[in-house]
Amino acid sequence: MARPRIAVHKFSSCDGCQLAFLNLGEALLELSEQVEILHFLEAGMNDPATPVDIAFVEGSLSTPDELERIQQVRANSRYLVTLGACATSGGLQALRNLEGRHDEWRDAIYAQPEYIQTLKEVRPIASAVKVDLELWGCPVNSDQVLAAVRALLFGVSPVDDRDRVCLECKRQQAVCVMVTQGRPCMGPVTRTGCGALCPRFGRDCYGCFGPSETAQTDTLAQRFAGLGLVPDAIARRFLMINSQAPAFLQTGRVFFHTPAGDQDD
Amino acid sequence: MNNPALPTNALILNRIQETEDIFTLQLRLTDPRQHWRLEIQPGQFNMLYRFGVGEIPISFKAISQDEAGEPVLEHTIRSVGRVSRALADLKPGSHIGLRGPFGQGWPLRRAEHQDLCVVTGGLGCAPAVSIIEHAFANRDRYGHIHIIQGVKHSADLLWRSRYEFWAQQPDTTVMMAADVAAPGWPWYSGRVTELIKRLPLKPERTLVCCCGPEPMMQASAEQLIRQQVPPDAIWLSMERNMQCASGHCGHCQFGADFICRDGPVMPYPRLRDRLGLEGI
Amino acid sequence: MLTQEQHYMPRTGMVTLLTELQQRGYEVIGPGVQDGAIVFHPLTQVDSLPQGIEQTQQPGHYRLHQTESARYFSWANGPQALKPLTFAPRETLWRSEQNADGSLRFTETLADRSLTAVIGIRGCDLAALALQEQHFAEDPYYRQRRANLLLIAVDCSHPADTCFCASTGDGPGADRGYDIALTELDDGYLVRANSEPGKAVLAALPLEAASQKHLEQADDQHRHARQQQRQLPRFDPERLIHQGQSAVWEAVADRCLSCGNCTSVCPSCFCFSEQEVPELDGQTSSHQRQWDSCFSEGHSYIHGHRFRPDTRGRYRQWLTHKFGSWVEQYGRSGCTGCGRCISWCPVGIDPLEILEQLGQEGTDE
Amino acid sequence: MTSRRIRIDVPALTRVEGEGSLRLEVRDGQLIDLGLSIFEPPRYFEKFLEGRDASEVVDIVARICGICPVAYQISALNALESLAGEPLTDWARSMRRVFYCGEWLQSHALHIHLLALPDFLGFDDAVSMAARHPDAVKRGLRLQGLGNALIKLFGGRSVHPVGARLGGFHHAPSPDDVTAIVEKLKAAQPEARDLTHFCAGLSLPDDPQSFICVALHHPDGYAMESGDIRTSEGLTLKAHQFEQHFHEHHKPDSTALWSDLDGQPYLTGPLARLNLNHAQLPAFLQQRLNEIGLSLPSHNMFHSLLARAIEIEWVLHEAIERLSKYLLPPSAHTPLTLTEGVGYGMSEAPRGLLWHRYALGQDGLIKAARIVPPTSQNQARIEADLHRSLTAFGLDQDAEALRLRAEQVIRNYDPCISCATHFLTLEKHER
Ligand SMILES: Cc1cc2nc3c(=O)[nH]c(=O)nc-3n(C[C@H](O)[C@H](O)[C@H](O)COP(=O)(O)OP(=O)(O)OC[C@H]3O[C@@H](n4cnc5c(N)ncnc54)[C@H](O)[C@@H]3O)c2cc1C
Ligand code: SF4
Ligand code: SF4
Ligand code: SF4
Repeated sequence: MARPRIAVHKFSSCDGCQLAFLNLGEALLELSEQVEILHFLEAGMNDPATPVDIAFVEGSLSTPDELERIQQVRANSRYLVTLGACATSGGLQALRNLEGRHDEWRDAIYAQPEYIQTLKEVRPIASAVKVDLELWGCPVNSDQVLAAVRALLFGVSPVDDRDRVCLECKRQQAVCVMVTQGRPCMGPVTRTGCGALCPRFGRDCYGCFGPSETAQTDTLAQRFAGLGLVPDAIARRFLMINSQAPAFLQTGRVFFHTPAGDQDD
Repeated sequence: MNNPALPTNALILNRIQETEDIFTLQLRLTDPRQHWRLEIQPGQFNMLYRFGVGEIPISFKAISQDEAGEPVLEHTIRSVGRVSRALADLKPGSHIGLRGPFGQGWPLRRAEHQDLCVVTGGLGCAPAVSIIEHAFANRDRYGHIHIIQGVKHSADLLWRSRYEFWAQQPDTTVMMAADVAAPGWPWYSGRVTELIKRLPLKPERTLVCCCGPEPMMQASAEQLIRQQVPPDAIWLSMERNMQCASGHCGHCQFGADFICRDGPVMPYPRLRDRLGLEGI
Repeated sequence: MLTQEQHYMPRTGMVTLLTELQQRGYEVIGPGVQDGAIVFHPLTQVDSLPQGIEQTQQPGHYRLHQTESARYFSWANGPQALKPLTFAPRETLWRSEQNADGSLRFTETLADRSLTAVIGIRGCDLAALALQEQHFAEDPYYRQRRANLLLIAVDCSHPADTCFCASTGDGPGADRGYDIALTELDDGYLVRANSEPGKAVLAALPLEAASQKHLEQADDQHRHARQQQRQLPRFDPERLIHQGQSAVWEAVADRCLSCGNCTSVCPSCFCFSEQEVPELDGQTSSHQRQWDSCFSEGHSYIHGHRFRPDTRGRYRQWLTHKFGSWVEQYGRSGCTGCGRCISWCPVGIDPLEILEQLGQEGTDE
Repeated sequence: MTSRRIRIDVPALTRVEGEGSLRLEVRDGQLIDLGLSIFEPPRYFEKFLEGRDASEVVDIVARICGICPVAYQISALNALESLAGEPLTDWARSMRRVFYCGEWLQSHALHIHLLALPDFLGFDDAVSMAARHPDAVKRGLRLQGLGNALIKLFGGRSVHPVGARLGGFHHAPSPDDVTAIVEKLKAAQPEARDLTHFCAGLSLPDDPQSFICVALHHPDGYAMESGDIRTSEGLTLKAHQFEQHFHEHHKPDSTALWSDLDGQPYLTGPLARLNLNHAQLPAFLQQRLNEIGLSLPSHNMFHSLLARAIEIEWVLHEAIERLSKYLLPPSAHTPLTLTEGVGYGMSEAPRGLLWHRYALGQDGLIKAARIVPPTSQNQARIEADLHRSLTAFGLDQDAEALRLRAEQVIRNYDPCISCATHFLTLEKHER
């Protein structure tokens, strides 16, 4: 059987999700026996226009050029997988969408703003092309990526685990930081996948895997208020790594730039 | 102790495409020590496992025999999601895992020498096929066979040829109802309960096997009771998410019952006051 | 309540108890302080017991305090009971392997659990273990883990404000299901054994006859521990499931996060889901199970439908099962009064309040 | 020599982190155009740091670069903690250094094996190289994995770790976990030694050139997570003096800024560090330098590869030293009170100096931020190097050979282009 052909493309990002491949250790060599990696700049493969079975896309769309390039990627791939928060929800850099002050920022920053070609808003990949599978996480981890590759090799879609971090937190037997320390933990509304890292390290989850199923964000926001967070601090909890994910955006906006007192709690 | 969680290997002897998305697998349990698993009854089910992908509950359909007289286990599957599609991709000669039999089947003993009334609804109902096949295979043990099938839209009727075939059999009534019927639909358009009203039932000697969406089963049962069928002669096949199939994982709870262990086939009186409760 | 013969052991006897257990080949698990909670972990020295630690528990709130007391067990409980030891949060059930001809070989992977002694469990935990025992009676994975456990209970002398075991009949003392039980007093312990292995360990301990003074102290302490603030309210277990239209569910759904912490910390909750974890080479695969919760979407999912899409339905499923249908399934409610679901709910929902409101309402019909 | 004109466009550089492109034009034996351009889109980090709580900075800046998130976290913490009255505990300081060792180890091992070695051994990429040199590649992947494990010990994961916080760490690793990793680090020491010899055995181009070196220096040991700036010209600077000597300009054909030291290009990174601080290496590494015949300071940029190998040996040694004496602290962090003001902080990222500045308001929120990463600092040096290296290599070589050599030269700097964008906000604050 011919090995499936894969490509890893980079858009606006920190390169961290690609490391889910490069940090595989010896499994990287095993992976390269199972699949044929045709395009992956950081690993040295350069053939962006070649047709592949699976294209992994890291990063969000933030320039007109990227908008064009993603069309080409889509056209050349049978199955398109977004890799991480940037590609899936816009990522941290999509915070700039909130202020709506892109032009102002750009003009303030660059001596020759005419050379700077950026979109007014940072967009997730799915806003431009059809995405077959979304891998959440900032960053995605190697287990997620391997599970996805393995499932695709079997010819099935990977399991989409939308459970919340709290479930995994208890499976890991971590002690709840909200209950014992009053920390504003995002675990109750955040998708599992990291193994409940933050609570295991004695700190609150900051939502880097995006919203879980039935994310009770408004309820949690009220709880944060009860823990003493002022509205803007509540907003910052939701408007962080996955600020553009609808469930987080909606609740975050309610509290965003609201002076304390304006918000009934 | 025998571990109910551990599957055994099954060879796919044959794969029959029944409709566009329904297929039947004919299986051989390759380990003879596992042949006790063939003591499976209509209404019971097995967990079928596709290597590396997962397991799903699938009703027993029939046991047939190959040329050598060896038992062949049949399951009919509709490919809808992850695991069922992965099973659909397999070809004869492939292997799957299988564990079971699980659950309570149709009350076959009790049904003997009675009329059978099989009421099904929705997109094809596998547990009902097994009892119908069983009844035709042991035709002399049963009286009249009524088969009623209801669908939302006439285009939803799967396996039409099968119903047409049954309709030709002696001492058999087959009736179809579609809530919405396209032109040319030869059968009734309306609700299943309306069809039940028209059935020439002999309530005192009829055993009802019902399978389909819960509201439809509930309405049918109530209609049958109105037609004097004793409540305990009405049996329903229930469906819930199942992971372990052995009454442990909690997913198939229905009030105080585990559908996988106490069902899937259960008498109506046991279910009556819980059917229709939202979220149960 | 205390039926077995009572002996007295000075506080220093704990060292002997620990050594004796270790010498008999037990891995000892005991309470300790970790990340601000009482957590069970391997216990290699008596020093790491939570000496003088007391706690405050309230809905959604759990804090430890250091006191001068020399006691090791002056707290009620932590987030875990025995559950993680007998019903692992995640474990592999079997592995499958593809043979050269494509056929599959299945291997069961029972945990290879060595002898384990657990010190410091409570009456409510033992009662919950008995419930799990009923549920998992036929489950080889549970059986394997349970078989090698030696249970050393300690009567609860400092119930938390969230406890109500007295009203469920499962505490604060340890009445049954243990191998050894201790009553902690100011200067030592009353000790009793309830099984052959328990008696064998006792024989090696520095025991004295219990004095009248010790017995009276224990009685006083026990009476005091029974004065718990919370009590299981009156409600009709059979009716619960028929109270679906109650406004109570709507109200609790507004506060509940659907996070499932209540079910995870509940010592009797047993739901799990299964998952397949294939190796990258595609030749072998593990089939695992892990704790699940009726608060998750997947719990009620079947293809194309979710029976409980929202928090309202999920909360109702939990409460009506735990306090209602459980009675029919296992002859008693699934609640042993430990109060964990109250403390460890991040938003501090108290199921007893919900039950009380329901108890005052009629059914839908 | 016949006159010819070649034009090489390498629209996408491979085996660098992030994306950039190189353009060079040779006419009649003269290099008439050379441009390294960076098309990494700006992500405006410094802007959306504004208004964030000081405690959030560490999780935000990690996302600037997936390759060296620890460096970003440490530089930011240094800057913000400079505004606190309370000192960090010795434990926290020491463990920050070990945490950072993990990042150097993973980044250097990744660079050597996955990015640089294919050039020297004649492969397109490490995967195809692995078929011929499986042991070397596996050794590299193991060392990289060990670096990741060290980061995970303190941060839970190696990319965007979650363990660092103002005042120390959120969590102290258990002594058992520490002991386990010390064993692994020790086991890796012979492998690291072999790696150094392996790299020294490669036929590296011998192509000396003059350049200014810039690195942190600390009197107590090889500088990593703290120290003052030193230059090979003899300058010593504190973090707050950085802007007096280092300046950046915007090049129109790129989204990056070029940085210079008083008008001069300069080098930052492993070779600069080794050149300036080699005297502080432990004796066994001094001996190693002798064994491989590396005399310092070196002006052969290709010795960057050796510098990385030496630093790998050094971080293993350093981490083992510190972790062998590990004791569980009463608390993993000190509660800090930050005062309003401007905090400066820097550290040595695997690829060089990383400088941060934050203005903190009374309300504990960030008012302004400026970040100058190593890649932007090396940008001018890379172009200068390309100019001379390609000329020395021979502009009459065929296009493919020129392209390969150019890429090889660039990779010496291990440019991490994704971070190269963030110093863009600078000019705003300057004007
Ligand atoms: C007792 C019983 C007998 C059944 N008999 C048959 C049969 O004979 N033929 C047939 O085609 N179908 C039958 N089904 C339905 C069949 O089990 C589902 O169609 C199948 O589980 C869908 O799995 P999937 O992975 O393809 O779908 P997905 O939608 O991808 O489902 C994902 C997972 O959810 C669970 N799940 C989803 N739907 C169901 C469901 N309906 N019941 C239980 N778990 C579910 C499974 O774990 C499944 O793997 C039966 C169901 C039950 C409960
Ligand atoms: S620490 Fe966070 S993730 Fe864990 S249980 Fe508490 S709220 Fe949930
Ligand atoms: S706990 Fe939350 S913030 Fe932390 S790694 Fe997991 S998803 Fe990300
Ligand atoms: S009751 Fe509390 S603990 Fe339980 S699911 Fe709701 S919010 Fe979570």
